[in-house]
Formats: sequence, structure tokens, C-alpha cells
Amino acid sequence: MAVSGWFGRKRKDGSPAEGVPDGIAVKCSSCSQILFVRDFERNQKVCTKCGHHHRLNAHERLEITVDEDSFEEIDAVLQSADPLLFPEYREKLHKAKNTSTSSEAVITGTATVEGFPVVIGIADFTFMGGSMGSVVGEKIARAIEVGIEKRFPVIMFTASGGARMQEGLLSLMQMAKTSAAVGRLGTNGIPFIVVLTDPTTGGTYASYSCLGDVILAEPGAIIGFAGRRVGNQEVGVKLPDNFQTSEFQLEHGMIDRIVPRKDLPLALKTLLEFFALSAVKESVIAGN
Amino acid sequence: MAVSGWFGRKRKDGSPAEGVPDGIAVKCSSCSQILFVRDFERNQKVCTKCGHHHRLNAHERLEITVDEDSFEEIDAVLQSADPLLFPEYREKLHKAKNTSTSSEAVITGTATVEGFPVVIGIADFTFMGGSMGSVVGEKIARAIEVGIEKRFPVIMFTASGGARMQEGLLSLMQMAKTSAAVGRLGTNGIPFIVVLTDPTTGGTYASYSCLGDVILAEPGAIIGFAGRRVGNQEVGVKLPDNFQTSEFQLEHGMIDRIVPRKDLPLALKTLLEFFALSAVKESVIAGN
Amino acid sequence: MQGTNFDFEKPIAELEAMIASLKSVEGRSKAAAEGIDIDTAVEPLELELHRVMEKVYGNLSAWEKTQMARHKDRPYSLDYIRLIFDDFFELHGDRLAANDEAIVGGLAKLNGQPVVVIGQQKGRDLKERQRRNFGSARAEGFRKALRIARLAEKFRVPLFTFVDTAGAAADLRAEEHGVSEAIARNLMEFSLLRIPVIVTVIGEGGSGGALGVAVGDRVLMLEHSVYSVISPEGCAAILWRDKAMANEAADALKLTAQYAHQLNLVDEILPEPLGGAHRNVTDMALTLKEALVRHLNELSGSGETTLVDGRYSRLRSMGVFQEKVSR
Amino acid sequence: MQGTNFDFEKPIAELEAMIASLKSVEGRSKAAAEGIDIDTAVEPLELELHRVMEKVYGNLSAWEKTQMARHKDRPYSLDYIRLIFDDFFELHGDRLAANDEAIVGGLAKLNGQPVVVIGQQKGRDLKERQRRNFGSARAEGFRKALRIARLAEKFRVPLFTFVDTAGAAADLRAEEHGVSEAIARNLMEFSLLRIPVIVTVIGEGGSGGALGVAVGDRVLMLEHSVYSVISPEGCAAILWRDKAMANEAADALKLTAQYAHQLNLVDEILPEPLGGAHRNVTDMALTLKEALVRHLNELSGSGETTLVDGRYSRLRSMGVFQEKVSR
Ligand SMILES: [Zn+2]
Ligand SMILES: [Zn+2]
Repeated sequence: MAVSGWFGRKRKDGSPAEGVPDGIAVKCSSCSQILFVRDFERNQKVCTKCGHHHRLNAHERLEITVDEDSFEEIDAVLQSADPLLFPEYREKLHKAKNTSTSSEAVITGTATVEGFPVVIGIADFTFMGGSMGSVVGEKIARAIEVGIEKRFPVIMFTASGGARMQEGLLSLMQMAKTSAAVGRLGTNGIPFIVVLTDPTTGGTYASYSCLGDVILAEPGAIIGFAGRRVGNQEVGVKLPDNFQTSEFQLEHGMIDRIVPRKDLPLALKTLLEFFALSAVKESVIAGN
Repeated sequence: MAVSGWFGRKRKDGSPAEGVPDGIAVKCSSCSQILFVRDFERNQKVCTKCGHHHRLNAHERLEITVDEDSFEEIDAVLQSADPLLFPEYREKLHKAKNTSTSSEAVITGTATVEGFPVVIGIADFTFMGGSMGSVVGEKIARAIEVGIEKRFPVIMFTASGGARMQEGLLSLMQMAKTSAAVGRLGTNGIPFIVVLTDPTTGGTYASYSCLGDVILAEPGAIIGFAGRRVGNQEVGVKLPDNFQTSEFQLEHGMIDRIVPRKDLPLALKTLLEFFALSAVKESVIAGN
Repeated sequence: MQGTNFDFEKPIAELEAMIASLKSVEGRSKAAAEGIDIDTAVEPLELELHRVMEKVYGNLSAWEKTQMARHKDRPYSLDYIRLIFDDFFELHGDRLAANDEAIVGGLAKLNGQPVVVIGQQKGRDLKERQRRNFGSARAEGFRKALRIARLAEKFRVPLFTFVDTAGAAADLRAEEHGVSEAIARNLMEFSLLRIPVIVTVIGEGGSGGALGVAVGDRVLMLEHSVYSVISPEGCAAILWRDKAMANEAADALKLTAQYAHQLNLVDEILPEPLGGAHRNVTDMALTLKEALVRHLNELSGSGETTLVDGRYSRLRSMGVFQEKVSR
Repeated sequence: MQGTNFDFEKPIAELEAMIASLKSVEGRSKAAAEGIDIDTAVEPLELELHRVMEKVYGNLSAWEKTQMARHKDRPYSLDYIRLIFDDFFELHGDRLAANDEAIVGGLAKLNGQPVVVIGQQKGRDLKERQRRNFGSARAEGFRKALRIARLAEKFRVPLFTFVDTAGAAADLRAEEHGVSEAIARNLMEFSLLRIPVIVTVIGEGGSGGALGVAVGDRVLMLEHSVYSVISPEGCAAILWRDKAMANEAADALKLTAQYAHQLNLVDEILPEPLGGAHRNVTDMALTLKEALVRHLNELSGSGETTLVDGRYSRLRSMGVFQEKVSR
């Protein structure tokens, strides 16, 4: 619920993520500052006044993350079915495909980041709240397997409300599937880097997102298990102000660093260089 | 500080552990009940009124733990040196040797317990407060190595105020030495059972004692890192009543079960049978 | 009349009450006075009762199954553990911070063979329920489970887990101690355990909290147990902003054992005694034991790598999607 | 006059003050008025200062060493990390409950080679000290260290740890979260790490809290650092019921780097700049870096098993006792 077009209507999903807002200015949802769209976009959708990190869709994220023209999508052809014939699921999928810039709630592929080859997955909150159904789980698992095969580090940008309820138990199992894939990645000695972005909750957080060798997060992102409302239901317990944010999770030992969007390239570069060097070393050892 | 001889003088170390008290009755240090020595001894030095578990010396513990005539001591010849020429250490050692039933703060050996062959180590609090110096560390490490060699489960009964200050840094290193030995035991797949008895604190607790595959404790034993006095120094923090007891440690996930002294044989039997069966199974697998 | 406390059980309750009344001391003396053999007289009623029960329990809706799975008299993990295994030696604690009693676990024997068991435990009376947080584990519970699972791995004995939770705890402490991390880690670590792992959903398989101890080589479900990504109430609140529409939500979620089996997410459904497991715990335990032994025997031949690879393939196969060449 | 704040430094402080006064603007103008070349005039004083310093710092008592090791200007782990390593990428958190700032750690490069570093960090000003609990880690700190150490193992890079703590925290939370367990586990797990581990005691090596990150293939100590089973104050309180007798206790405990080296408990003593590491942090860091690189090179040829076996043998050899045949 980040930004509404200034001269346009308020978008249904509240996010300016699906392309250029249809006005020339937007209002920051955090500090209410009126911002010129051009400045806002130039600043990677971080409020120039209060620093609030507004959500990016997968393609915006991709653009500011991978080296130009380096991304090669994999598994773009995977499409959600409606195995449970769940009420309104088909309609929701149809609508998501029309409004989101992505064909599912995650895009995956190979790319180079700061010159280093990687497998990258980027969740798209604009597609049904980034929810993890069979396709999302399958794409992530396959991407990780590509990482194992090519011995590329795997980077996941998360943004998801959790499991995709409309696929019932199948969606729950994607938690196990993606986590098991991370396990395989680990036993193969390939690094897994997670960047948590707003919001990452529920079954998405409680699976592969928590399993990075290094876990970064954008400032102020909502990150937690249950929604804040759930937590609020407890009687007599005062929740901390930063409950279920990046800052809360850092304090509680769950993430390594909070990295502002503009500093992510340097952070990823440092990590990828470290892992590239350690991989070289390993192959030297293996060659002994 | 458990029991004082009723008709005799109060013993210096306060414990009735060094043999039969010289009176016919003793007073329970916990509930002040006057108990006939005979009943008290028959009840394994557990107060027949309040159930308080009074301390046992190593030989008393041995007697109620291992099968008759099965214990074969190892490394009895190891004797403490005074490498730092520490003030009064020689005198203290000399005195301990005269008053304790043990020649050092732990005795180790092989035995059968409920019919199962084991390596067993029993700390003796009557020898310089069970403190861990070079000899204690060495005996424990060697005992564990015997366990590895013979593939016998290792059982340690702990009772110690911590490291033996009089041996300076050498005594600190016994924490690392014993813990590393437990590590080797583990990589060899041999079980390690710890029984925490009153008191187990400091460097003894913060090393091998915390590393049992299964950790049992006698009820009401003092178990903790720093002394209660240290903890008490914090301003404005109310310590729980059971702070640094078996019960506190159970509550905080550190031990598996609190087992009354009379129930220890059955508990050990169940565990040893389990491990014996799993070891058989393993060798069958290995034989495939 | 134990356990007949749901709407759909009313006809059963009425018949049971009638039979009980006829067979009571008073009923018997009345019948005797009129020269009627009460046992013969009651026979058709008992047959009718059986027929009604078969009909009702053979056709439970998803929501009715949910109610059965949550039944207050339903056997819990410890009930099965005591009936199926010998010499259960309960272990406690996560060796980190707490002993979460929503999870129980320990060493045991199954037909003389050493095994490790882990179960989610709701608690029978109010006091026990509070102590066990109604079976909703916090991070500490999942870490306790992992510690115990690793003991099983260390000593190369099979692991059995029993799933029965409305879900993981979602309170402040759970978040503070990283319940998400703890669940995620279990999903990963259980997938790598080099021992046979057999999971049984005995009651409520509630979301990530259930899954946190439910990654295994075999997943069995009792006939009237449920397994779902979200509670019917939670789903109804999201879909229709009305928790009271849990019935419809349960249907939509298809959370029954039967459907999970159809989707190949579980391997076998274990029939419950007529009327539910709580009506004959001993029989249920026998059925369960037979299945556990059978599945364990099937797995016992496998080497460690085969097991771990098989478990991975199993998880990898879960999901229904289309792979279209056009976009 | 930085750091000359101990009794034994008084003669040094006086000389330094004298030299400073002579060399001050005022001093220079006075001297100029009397036709004296101040730099030449001061030379003998400076030589005397050097001589006194060599004498004082070359003959520090155990208690004086303790004071040096605790010096408020003494360089801390992060100072060395920044001076010795490149591209330090700090990691946070134990992935369980907290981010204990008494321990710092992360990924880095040493002469272009990837390494992992872990340090105990006391904090420079009051605010930072509080945040870092004065360098006394709780359970969470030791678990954070273990998590980071395991990353090093996973990616097969060497691990460097820097020891500087008065001891582990012993407060309620530390006990609740199992500080003993956390230390014990580190002792065991560090002994099993399949990578080179090089430990340096840079300041205070306080008891189990120090040891919790100090099991390695090499243990180095800075010249004026100390390493002890108990603080001199604690020892004095036990021995003589008088904390003020820390001086005598420090002697008794023989807690200096020199004595630890004599007992073969540490491998090398790294000389500090005259007057202590804080008088020339850059030089100290250069000395330390040279030693770290040298020891790493020595270890780099070893296979994993050799490393782990060697580390075990090293620990097994620690202890002084008699083995008498008679009893
Ligand atoms: Zn703003
Ligand atoms: Zn008593």
C-alpha cells in the first residue's frame, strides 16, 4: 500500500509498481510528501524526503539489480492451474496476469550482478500479493537446481504475503519443497543470499526466506510470521513499535544487515566477490 | 553443606560424604529433621522427610550406580602437580587426599550398569570441591577415549564448583580438552550420558557437562554458570526462586529430565538398553 | 455417548441414548416386568445405530472432518506413543532457551527396535492445554523437535512424528525467538535427515506449524484428520470476511485426508474406528502401529542416500501447474 | 601522554610532560630567548624516556599487564579487523533470538584471500560499552560466533578470532538462555571445524567467556595481553577475601602471555609497540597481520583431517600432572 498516483485514481493494489504512475507526481504513503514522479523513479522509489522504501515490482527490481541485458529468464512458461477449483481463483489469476508486469508471483533466471554470474529469483508482490503456489515453489526449486548445476550463487529477493491459499495443501508443500532445495544447495556448498523486501510474511518467510547464508533486508520492510493483527490479539501484551519489521528481525538475530536500496549493489558485490573467491579456492583444493 | 553429624562435630566441608557420619543421627540441612543415620544411608542420603538429595562422594555414588564388583578404575595413578607454585595448593591437595575418599576430584573406569558395559566417571565434590584441574581434565578425556576405543557409552556424574583456580590457565584449558573429547565421542557415534548432581557450576558446567546426548539431573541440585551471588549483583532484577537449580535448567531447555536418585537405575537402564540396541543395529547396517 | 457433541452426530446421540435407556437397570426391570428380553429387543436398534454411524461418518463434510479432528476426546500424540511404543523415555528442552511442551519427544522402542518419536501435544484439560499452549509450538518447540530428530540421526534410528496442531504460535515471544526461522530450518533439516522419517497426521494438520515436524519419507493421515494451509476460519475471514463461513471455506480448501491422498501429498489413509479414533483408541493405535511397522519395513532396506534423495524427489513432485510453451 | 594512567607509568608521564613542556610554543620561545636549540637539548631526555619505557614495559608485573590489557585506549577487535582485513562485511545475529553485540563477526579478505573473522568487542565510549555489554557475551553471542564460524566452514575459508573479554555475561538472561551450553558447544564445535582457525588474544582473555571463541589451531597473544581462568579480583576474593589483593592474585595466577607461552598453551607472543598497542595501533596491526598470514600459510597445506586431528592433539596435550605408579 505504498503510493497513489497524484492525478490519477488510487490504484487497487495501492502500489505504483505496475509501470509509471499515470500522474506527474505521487504522494509518499509514509510521510505524505508530494514527490515528482521523475525524482521518485530516479531515486528507485525511495522517498526523497523520509527515505521510505516503496515497493518495486519484479521488473523494476531486476532493472536496478542485474547487469544490463544479462538476465535470461527460465521457466517463464510455468502457469498456475486451479487444482482445487477454488472459488474465484481463476478470475484472480486472470486479473493478476493483466495487471501485473509478471506472469507469476516470482520471476527467475540467470544473470550477472556486478559482473558475477548468479541465479536470481525476484518475487512480485503485484501478482496476487506474491503468494507462493505450485508455480512459485516450482520456479524457486528449479532456479536453485540451476544454481547447483552451474555452481552459481543463488540470490532471492522476497516479497510475499505467504502461501497461496487458493491451492490449499499444495501451496503449503511449497514451503517444504523450496526449503529442501535450499538444503541441497547447501550440501553442494553453493551460497544462498536472501534479500527480504516489503512485505515478507507467513509461509514465504517461514521457509526459504529464513535460510540464506546471508540475509539482507531493506529498511522498514514488514517481515514476520503472522500478520501484526494476529499478534495484536494477545491480551495485555504490548507489541514493540518495530514489531515485525526489518529492524525487529535484526534485533532478534534473524537477519545480517539492513541495507538501503541504493547500497544493495555494493553489498551484493562484496558478497559475490567473497563467494567467488572462496569457490575458486575450493576448486583449487579439490584439484589437489 | 549438606548434613552435620548429630553427635559429632560439624564437618569442615559440611558433607556427610566421607564415610559414615560419626554419630547415630544426622540433621537434614534442608528441613532440619533429625534422621537416624541408618535410615538416611539406606535411603541413599535422600532425606526421608523432605526428599532433599544430599551429596554423595564418588564411592557412595559408584556403589549405588554400577553392578557389584564390575568397576575397574583407570588412571588412578594420575596425581596433581603444582605447576604454578600456587599459594597453598600443595597443602590443599595434601589435605584433600587425606580427607576425601578419592585421590582426585573425579574417578573414572569401566563397569557394567544394569548389565550394560560402560565407561563411567564420577566427580567427587569432597576433593577440593570437585574442581577441574589438569588431572580431572586428563582423566575425563582419557575415559572418553576408552569409550571410543571400546565403543562403550560414557556416563559422567558431575559435581564441581568449576575450574581449579590453583592451576591457572591450565585448568581453563581442561574445559576445551574435555569438550573436544566429547566431540570425538560424538563423531564416533558413541552415546554420552550426563547426570548433573549438586552442585555443578562454572567451567565444569560450561564444558562437557552441557554436552550430553541425554542430560539428567538430580532434583534440587545447584546447576549454573556463575554463582548465585554473581547473578544477584544485578540491580533491579528479581531472580526466580529456582534460579540455577535443576528445575530452572529443565525449564530453560538445558536438561532432559530430573530423576530422583532412587529412579536413576531404571533411567540409566532404559537409556543404555536403547543405545545398545541402536549400536547393534548400526553394526548390522555396517555389515551390509 | 462420548464424543457425540456435533450437530451431525445428533441422530447418533439420540439412538445411543435410547439404547442406553433401554439397557439401564431401570429399563431392564421394566422389560422384565413385561416379559421382554431386552438384549433381543435392542438388537434392531443397535443395527440401526451402526447403519446410521456408517452413513454419517462415511460422508463427513470437510468442515465436519475438521470438527472431528479437533474433537476434545480425540487421542493425542502421547496417547498413541504410550499405546504403540515401549519404554518411552521422554526428553525435554531445545538446549537453547526453553522446554516447549507443545512438542513432546523421546527415545522408545517399536517391537523391540530402538526409535525416536516426536509429537505435537495439545493437552487434555485446561491446565495442561495452557501448559502446552494448546499444541501451538513456539520457536523453542520446533528447535526441541530438531534436537531430538538429530539424536535419532546420530544413533541411526528411525524417526516417527505425530502431527496435531492448529498451527504454530504467533505471539510476541514466538516472533522474538524466530518461529519462522525455526520452522524453515526444520523443513530443510528434516529433508536432509539420513534416517527413515515417518509422519502421521493424527488430528489437525495446521499450516506451517504442522509442516514443521511433517517432512518425511512417508506421510500418513488418520481417516478423520485434516491438513490445511490455513484454518477454515482464517480462510473464511479472508474470502468472505466472515469466520462463520468456515464450513464453506473447509470445502474450498479440500482439507481432508482423502483429498490430500488424491493429490499424492499423503501416502496412506488409516481407517478410524466407527465414529472416530476417540471411540476406540486401542483399535486406532493397533491400526496405526501396523501401518508404522509396515512403512518402516519398506524403508529399512534403503541406504541413507536413497532415503534422502527419495525424500527430496517426493517433495519436488508436489505441486500442480501447467507448463505452456506460449505465454 | 595518552594511556599513561597507571601508577607504574608515573615516571614515564613525568618525562613526557617535561619534554612536551620544553617543546611547547612557550618552551621554544623561552629557549630561543636563551639561545638554546630545544631539539638538541631535549634529546637526552627523550633517550631517557625511551630507556625508562623499555625498563617499565619490559618488566610489567602480572597485575600491571592486566591493567595494560584493560587499558581504555587499547585497540579492540574492530580496530584490528579494519586495519588488517579488506572488505569486511559484518554479519549479525544468532538466527535464534538476538544479535549480541559483544561479539562481532563477518566475511572479509586477507591479502585478497576470503576469510571469516570473529571478535569480542568491548566498546569505546559508555554508550557503545552498554550496547556491547562491555564485551561480555551472553549465550546469543557465542551462538552468533558459532553460526559465523559454520559459514566459514561451509565455504572452506579460514577463521580468525580475536579474544578480548572480561568474561561471559553471568546475568539472569545469560543463564536463562544457557550461556554455559553455548560456551560448551563452541568448545566442542570449534574443535571439529574443518578449516584453519587462528586465535589471537588481543587484550583480556577472561575465563570461559574468552575460551568460547578461542579453540583453534594456533593461539597467539599480544605481549601485554592476559589470559586467565579467573579475574585477579575474583581470585583474591576467594583466596584472601579481599579484592584489593588482585596484584598478588595476578602473580599467583601467572596470567601473562609470557607464562602461557612457557606452559605451551599459546604458540607465539607478538611484541607490542613500546608502551603498548594503543600507542601505535598501526604498527601493532602490521605485526599482527604478518603473524596471521604466516600462521595461515603454515596451516594451509594441511588437509581437513590433519587440521582437526592436530587441533585435538593440541588440546589433549594441555595439562601438567604426575603419573605415579604407586598410589
Ligand atoms: Zn516519505
Ligand atoms: Zn529434609
